[in-house]
Amino acid sequence: MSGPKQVDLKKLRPYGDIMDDGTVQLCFTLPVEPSPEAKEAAIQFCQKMGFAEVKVATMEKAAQGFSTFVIYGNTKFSVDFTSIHVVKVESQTKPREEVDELIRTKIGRKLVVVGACTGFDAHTVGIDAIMNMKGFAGDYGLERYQWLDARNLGAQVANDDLLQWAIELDADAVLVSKVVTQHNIHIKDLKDLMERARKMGLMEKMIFVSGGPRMTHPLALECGFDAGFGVGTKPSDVASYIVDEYLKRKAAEAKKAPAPKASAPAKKASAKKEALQKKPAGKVKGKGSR
Amino acid sequence: MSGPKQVDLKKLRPYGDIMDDGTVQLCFTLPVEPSPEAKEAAIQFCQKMGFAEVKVATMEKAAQGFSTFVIYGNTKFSVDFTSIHVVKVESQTKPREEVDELIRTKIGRKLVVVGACTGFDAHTVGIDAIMNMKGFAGDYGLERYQWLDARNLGAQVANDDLLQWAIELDADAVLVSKVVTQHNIHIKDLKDLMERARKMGLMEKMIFVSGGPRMTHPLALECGFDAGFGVGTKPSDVASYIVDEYLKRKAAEAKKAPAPKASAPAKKASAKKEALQKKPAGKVKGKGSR
Amino acid sequence: MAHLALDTAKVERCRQLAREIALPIEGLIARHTTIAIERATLRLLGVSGAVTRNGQLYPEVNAIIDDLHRLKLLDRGVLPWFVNGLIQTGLEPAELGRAVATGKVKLESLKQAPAETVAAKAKKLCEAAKKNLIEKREYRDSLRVETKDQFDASGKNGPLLYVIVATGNIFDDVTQARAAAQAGADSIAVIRSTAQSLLDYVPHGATTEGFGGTYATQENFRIMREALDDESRKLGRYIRLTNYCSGLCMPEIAALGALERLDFLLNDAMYGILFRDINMKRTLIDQHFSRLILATSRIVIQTGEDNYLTTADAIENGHQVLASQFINERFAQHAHLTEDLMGLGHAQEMNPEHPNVFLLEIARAQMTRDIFPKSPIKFMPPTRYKCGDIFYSHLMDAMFNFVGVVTGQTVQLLGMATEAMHTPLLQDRWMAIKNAKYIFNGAKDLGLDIRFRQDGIIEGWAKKVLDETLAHLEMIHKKGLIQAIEERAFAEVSRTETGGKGHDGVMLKSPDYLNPFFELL
Amino acid sequence: MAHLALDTAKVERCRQLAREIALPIEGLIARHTTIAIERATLRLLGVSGAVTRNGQLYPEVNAIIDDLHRLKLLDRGVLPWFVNGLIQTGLEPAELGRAVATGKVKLESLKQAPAETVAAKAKKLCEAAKKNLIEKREYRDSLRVETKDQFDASGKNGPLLYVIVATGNIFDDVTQARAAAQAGADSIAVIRSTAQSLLDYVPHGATTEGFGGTYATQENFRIMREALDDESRKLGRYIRLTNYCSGLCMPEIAALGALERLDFLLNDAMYGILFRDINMKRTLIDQHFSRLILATSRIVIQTGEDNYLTTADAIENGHQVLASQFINERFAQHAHLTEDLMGLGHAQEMNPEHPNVFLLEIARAQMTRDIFPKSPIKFMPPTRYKCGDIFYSHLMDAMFNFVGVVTGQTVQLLGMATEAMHTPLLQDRWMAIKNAKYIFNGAKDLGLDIRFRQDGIIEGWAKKVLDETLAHLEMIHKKGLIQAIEERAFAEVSRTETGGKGHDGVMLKSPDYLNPFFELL
Ligand code: B12
Ligand code: B12
Ligand SMILES: Cc1ncc(COP(=O)(O)O)c(C=O)c1O
Ligand SMILES: Cc1ncc(COP(=O)(O)O)c(C=O)c1O
Repeated sequence: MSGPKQVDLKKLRPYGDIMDDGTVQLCFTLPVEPSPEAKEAAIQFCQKMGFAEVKVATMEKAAQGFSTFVIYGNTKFSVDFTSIHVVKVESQTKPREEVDELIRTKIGRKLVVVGACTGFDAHTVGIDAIMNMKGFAGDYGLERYQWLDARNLGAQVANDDLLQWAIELDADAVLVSKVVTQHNIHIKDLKDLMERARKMGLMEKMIFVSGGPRMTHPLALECGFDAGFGVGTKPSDVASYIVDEYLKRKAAEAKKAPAPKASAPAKKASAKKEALQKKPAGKVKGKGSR
Repeated sequence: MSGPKQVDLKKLRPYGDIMDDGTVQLCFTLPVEPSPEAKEAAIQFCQKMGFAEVKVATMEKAAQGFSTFVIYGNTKFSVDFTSIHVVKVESQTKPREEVDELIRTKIGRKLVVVGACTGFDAHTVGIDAIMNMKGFAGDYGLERYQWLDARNLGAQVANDDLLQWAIELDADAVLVSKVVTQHNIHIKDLKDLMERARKMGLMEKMIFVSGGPRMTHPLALECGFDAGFGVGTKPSDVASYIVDEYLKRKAAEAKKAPAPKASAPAKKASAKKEALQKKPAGKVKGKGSR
Repeated sequence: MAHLALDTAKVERCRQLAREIALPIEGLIARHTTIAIERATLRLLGVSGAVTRNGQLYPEVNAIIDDLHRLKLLDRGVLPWFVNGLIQTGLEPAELGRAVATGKVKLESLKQAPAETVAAKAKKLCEAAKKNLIEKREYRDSLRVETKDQFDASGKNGPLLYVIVATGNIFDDVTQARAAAQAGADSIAVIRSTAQSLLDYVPHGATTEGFGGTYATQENFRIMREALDDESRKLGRYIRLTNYCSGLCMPEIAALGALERLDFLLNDAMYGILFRDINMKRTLIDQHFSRLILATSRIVIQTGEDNYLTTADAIENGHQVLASQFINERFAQHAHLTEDLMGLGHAQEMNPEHPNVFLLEIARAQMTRDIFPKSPIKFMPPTRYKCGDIFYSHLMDAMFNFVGVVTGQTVQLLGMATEAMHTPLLQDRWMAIKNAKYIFNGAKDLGLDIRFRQDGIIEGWAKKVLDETLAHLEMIHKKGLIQAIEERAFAEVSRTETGGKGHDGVMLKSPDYLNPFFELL
Repeated sequence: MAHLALDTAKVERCRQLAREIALPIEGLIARHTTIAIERATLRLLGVSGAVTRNGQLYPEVNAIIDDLHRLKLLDRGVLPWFVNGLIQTGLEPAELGRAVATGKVKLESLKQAPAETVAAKAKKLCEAAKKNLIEKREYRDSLRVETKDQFDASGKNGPLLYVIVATGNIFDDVTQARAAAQAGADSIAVIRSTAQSLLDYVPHGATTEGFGGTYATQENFRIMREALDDESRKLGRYIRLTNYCSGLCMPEIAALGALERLDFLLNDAMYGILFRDINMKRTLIDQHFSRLILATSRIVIQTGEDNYLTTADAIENGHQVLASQFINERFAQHAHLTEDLMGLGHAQEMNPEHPNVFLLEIARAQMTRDIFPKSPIKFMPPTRYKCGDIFYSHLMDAMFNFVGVVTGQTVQLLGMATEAMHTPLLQDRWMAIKNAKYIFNGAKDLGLDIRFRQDGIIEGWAKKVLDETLAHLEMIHKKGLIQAIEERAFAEVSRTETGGKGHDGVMLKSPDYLNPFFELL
């Protein structure tokens, strides 16, 4: 009679119209004709998944030998929300100006970022959204950053070519986009890339970042990357991460050997220049890039 | 490389786009703000239900403190379709003429059927669909049957009143419709009705049939009814069942005591007549009935 | 807005017929009162408590009226007795109410003050009560101004998003209502518990049990309105509150709605008769007094013609809806309700598989808009053909939203994808609101950008329905409303003058009947 | 159908410009051949086998052409060598193809028959090949008659329901295709495996592996068509088959599609250039020969302008789509394709949250219909703004279906609620078909029943886009197509004349180039 039941975070359950009712909607197809038995099979199947009060909203004949079900059930499971810990990209997103300022003052030279959509994957819109001037959702792309030298190689770039370019341009960060995920092709390709990178000993030299609609930071780590970004990522998220990670690494290095730091910038600069000469026009003119 | 994988009925699993991929779509709401932790909670929750490869299609802010998820997962469960047995109403649906003919020849008097939507439930359309002339989906209602005397008491009829009418009209079958099912009110009401019927010793005398969108034959049995009908039921299904069940019972009786049978019809007929006089107009004029 | 070329003479004739059909009923209304009217009168004076009778909370107003009714003393109305009681005991209305309900005071056995004295005091009390109603109304209106309310009765600013909550528990309802408001809902209707309309009293206090809905009580109204006031301010958007008036307590719920600042009340001159088998006279007499109150508080009524199409076929019976709307309109005028308070109801309930069904629905919705241009029309969603396939059901709602915005309906009661399953879940409502926002925005000015082909399918259907409506009203006019209803004029339902619930609560007023509200409201 | 008041003079001017823009390209086409054209030529003669090269199946036609190309002998075309080979060895084309591919015969080192003899035999062979194509076509047409095919290129009978299958496994594709047909689909498109268009050969045999789609192979075509023939007869409804032509093997896929009785082929004069970075000349030259084949087999081409809107904003770039359609139309005419074979493509890809977005989409779809009245227009669904909320996504498809039926589009590629997630599941497709059937039936004749307000939002938008298109074509005309593409005339993509894949497969024809198909088709 007092207020409504409050959420118990130690036993978090789905909410239908009353706290803890555990209501879940499901839709799936069974490869059998619609029949009372098919309906019963669907119910038993839901019971195995731990649903009580399985309500079959409908059983439809999707085609010969196929029944599609819409079902509502009340789950008996709950999760302890208080004990959930998610690994996140360790970086605070900052405005473009701030990132540029950080690089100017703390690094003193442009950071080189090479990006591509790899393998057979022809989806450039994602990587373009991050790298091209235009950017995404009103957030300017990396090419717009004064202190970033961003190179978008476009799509369908072989892993080897990407790494070759990363070396020639003496990249500080490598961005990889994967959009097609059928049969987990994205995971295969990403792991393959990092395998090669490891063999070439680029892991320490460069920051490897992957992204795509199905990408998550944990998945990226699992594939050997340093970070991963998913749906709705903004260029500034990526730029901020790159500079933070770069500085973190430098700091760590510094502890070990503070000597060689000084010369670095010079070397970089020149190395990059040459590379740009070598870089064939066709490449930079890749779909959607500047 | 040969044909596509065939269904394994001993291990029936949901079909997405390849046999046995076990794909299921889910939608539910968690009473927490959208956040990486909320998403993780949703994933863990799906894992508890036995899903592998949980893909969160979206996490939406439905309101302050509520996140709604659309998720695709691949279940690890399967059911043995070959071992499924469903209790079904034991009756073959026959055309109206046939049912009338059966009653005329085998019973020789009209069967009396009393129906209502009980309790606070005001939904008459369902019971009307079964009983009124007009019928449902092109199938004429029980009132149209020459050899049925169908009485539709309308909706919001108290269990006691219904039974009183059944007795006064000396009913052979009692039809009960329940449409509102919130908090399982339908089950409570149905069990209560059968409890009273049992006390009054009507169980053997009459055939009790329940129906409604959430009704199933097994559920009806559980509530003490003889049969239950759900979505899409046609009047002829019900009429056929009633006559079959009536004949089955008579046959069983016959075995025991073939004596009193003869007089029965006569008694019935008269009893009914009186009742009709008693029956107040208002009642029969119940919503939607003729 | 694309308008239909309708024969205005025919429309005028329909209105004329409705006036004449209502006339005898208006006489009947003038001659009678009901126990519900008398209870409402006491509530307006401030009698709001409840006493416990066999374990249950029972309203004081019922206790008081029951006794007087049993003693056949109500044909003069409750006021002669109650006001005399105030004079004799010197108590305040609330105090006297409690005293009588608890049996401490017997109104009938008190000594009688002169009729004039009683009448004078009664008038003073009723005037004060009216003043109170007007203050509530003004407070509500000031909140609307504070939140820059965009509502326009004629639908200029696009359909209002209206959703229902129906958990059965007022506190869960509040959770759902706030969530809906945050998602974009403009109005929240708290569905009543199954068959409350058949109770001859209004339950008391906050309730947490109910089937298919939540009990309509003064406290539940207050709790919900308080929550919506809060959300309105937070969101900077005025959120309306709706409840259900029709039923055996029509006048009382109107009074409580007025006291608790409701914005809409489902209030139909015939719904109780047709759908709850409530006695005809009782309903017709009650609806009038209830509407007098609503007119004073400027609460929008919403009529229930949409219900006709849940039982009768929507393609064949469009004319019944329109005919009924003309009659409801007439009864509303009779109770001083202005057009902008007449939320006439209709619905999109045609078989979704009927060829060109959207054209027919557009025709029906557009003609409703054109015939009642100033009415805050209430457009109800598909329900009858809703099925367990929630994805398909969701599309039916999208096309309903489309018809609503293209034809400029005022209030769009959003359909739910799970209509065939359960009362809405939080996520169902969220989804429905997203649906409406998408369609309303995308088709914003489409109605203005198109014209209907002359004598096309749409215009042809509108003409047909108008002709059938005229014929239907002529028939009702010939037979008289009561006879017509007995012969199934609406929703294939038959009712009789003396049949149905609550008939014994109807009384002929005696010459010395006293109730100043009839003049004041 | 409600038609738009468009300035026909401007439309005529656009066509004029397209003709002039295409002229220099047509010269270039006349002067060149490509390895793909020569391979297609051999395929038409019956060379269809494959040999194993480092563990992989490699088409005989590639083996043959590769060698001649390496030896720089292809400027005369493959026929002088191959036909001479037939004369010298007395083998049948298929036998010789195998012999050469397996190295048993070296075409370049055989003794030479007189040119006339070779030319005469070549002509005979090509005529036989053409006859074969025509027989296939007639068989297909007879099946359409047998199943009372209702298809009307101009869209009279309402949009055709077109769905994709894309499991990667041809046998699973068949399961999905049959299911879709049973649910109501009229045409099945087997999406090609990711980037097959970049392979300079056509994979061989039935395939069960592919990403985002299934390889386009002659055997896969046959398997699917066989299944659809069966379903067509069972359902008494002709089910069409679609595949993808554009890419490095454009002429060959056209040949295979013709041999296996496909009904639609995605075939665009510029898609390969813009979306697959295939060399310009290569694409432009290939598309012409491929279309000559399709014209003979009367297979409907479907162009890819819809893709522009998946990368460039649909609200801003409508004119690019229309301009490109005029150019595709011109190249199609040049290859003898009749209007009823020109399935020009466009899409509903505007931001769903843009105010009045449906009005703008109606304007775009209607003007496409009005400007290309006889074209079996291919209308593509929302994809770019599709999101993980499948319920919302399902509504976007409903409104897409609505625009399609109201504006009389011919081919409606059904959107999928799960577009943002995965290639369609069986249930996704079933749901999408139910969606389309509901909307198409309910709004069947709405297009005929409404008129657009003069100078309203819809007409205004159509005028605006037409003006921008005219300006865009003027610009392209001034710069020339090649330069214009380099400067991002379409889809914000820049390509160069010599850049891109497959440039080395282009050859100047020598004076003694021989290929009778250029005259025969
Ligand atoms: C546009 C599009 C195309 C265009 C691509 C044009 C182009 N140049 O990119 C065209 C038409 C060419 C195309 C073709 C195909 N496509 Co496509 N396409 C899409 C579509 C509609 C939109 C993708 C998109 O542009 N999203 C917008 C961008 C901005 O979002 P995003 O990619 O997620 O990127 C954001 C984040 O992920 C992140 N991010 C992305 N990359 C990176 C990289 C880094 C380093 C970081 C930090 C962040 C980051 O930041 C971005 C901004 O927030 C999707 C469906 C959908 N609505 O998602 C299908 C889709 C991706 N396509 C698909 C497929 C299968 C294909 C095809 C194989 C055939 C087909 N079914 O269409 C072909 C062949 C393509 C090939 N060879 O790979 C499937 C993939 C299925 C799967 N999960 O495997 C999808 C999901 C459609 C479907 N349901 O079938 N496609
Ligand atoms: C029409 C309708 C109404 C009408 C009823 C008019 C009338 N005289 O019947 C009105 C508008 C009055 C109404 C009111 C209410 N309704 Co109502 N209503 C519906 C609606 C839209 C359709 C029901 C219907 O007519 N179906 C058509 C018939 C033919 O189908 P059927 O009942 O399933 O019957 C078939 C079978 O079940 C079977 N059958 C049924 N009975 C029997 C009996 C026997 C013996 C046999 C053999 C077979 C059988 O045969 C029939 C033919 O095949 C449903 C939603 C929906 N689409 O289902 C909501 C619905 C049933 N209503 C509902 C509710 C809650 C109410 C209200 C309480 C408030 C509200 N939310 O609207 C009020 C109060 C009613 C009350 N006191 O009980 C809920 C019930 C939720 C739940 N599961 O508990 C529903 C599901 C809507 C919702 N989602 O909120 N309602
Ligand atoms: C006018 C009107 N009043 C009241 C109601 C609700 O009545 P009850 O509480 O009896 O369900 C409705 C429901 O549709 C209605 O339309
Ligand atoms: C005209 C055209 N051709 C071909 C394709 C498919 O090309 P690919 O196989 O390269 O994805 C498309 C896809 O949209 C197209 O529009």
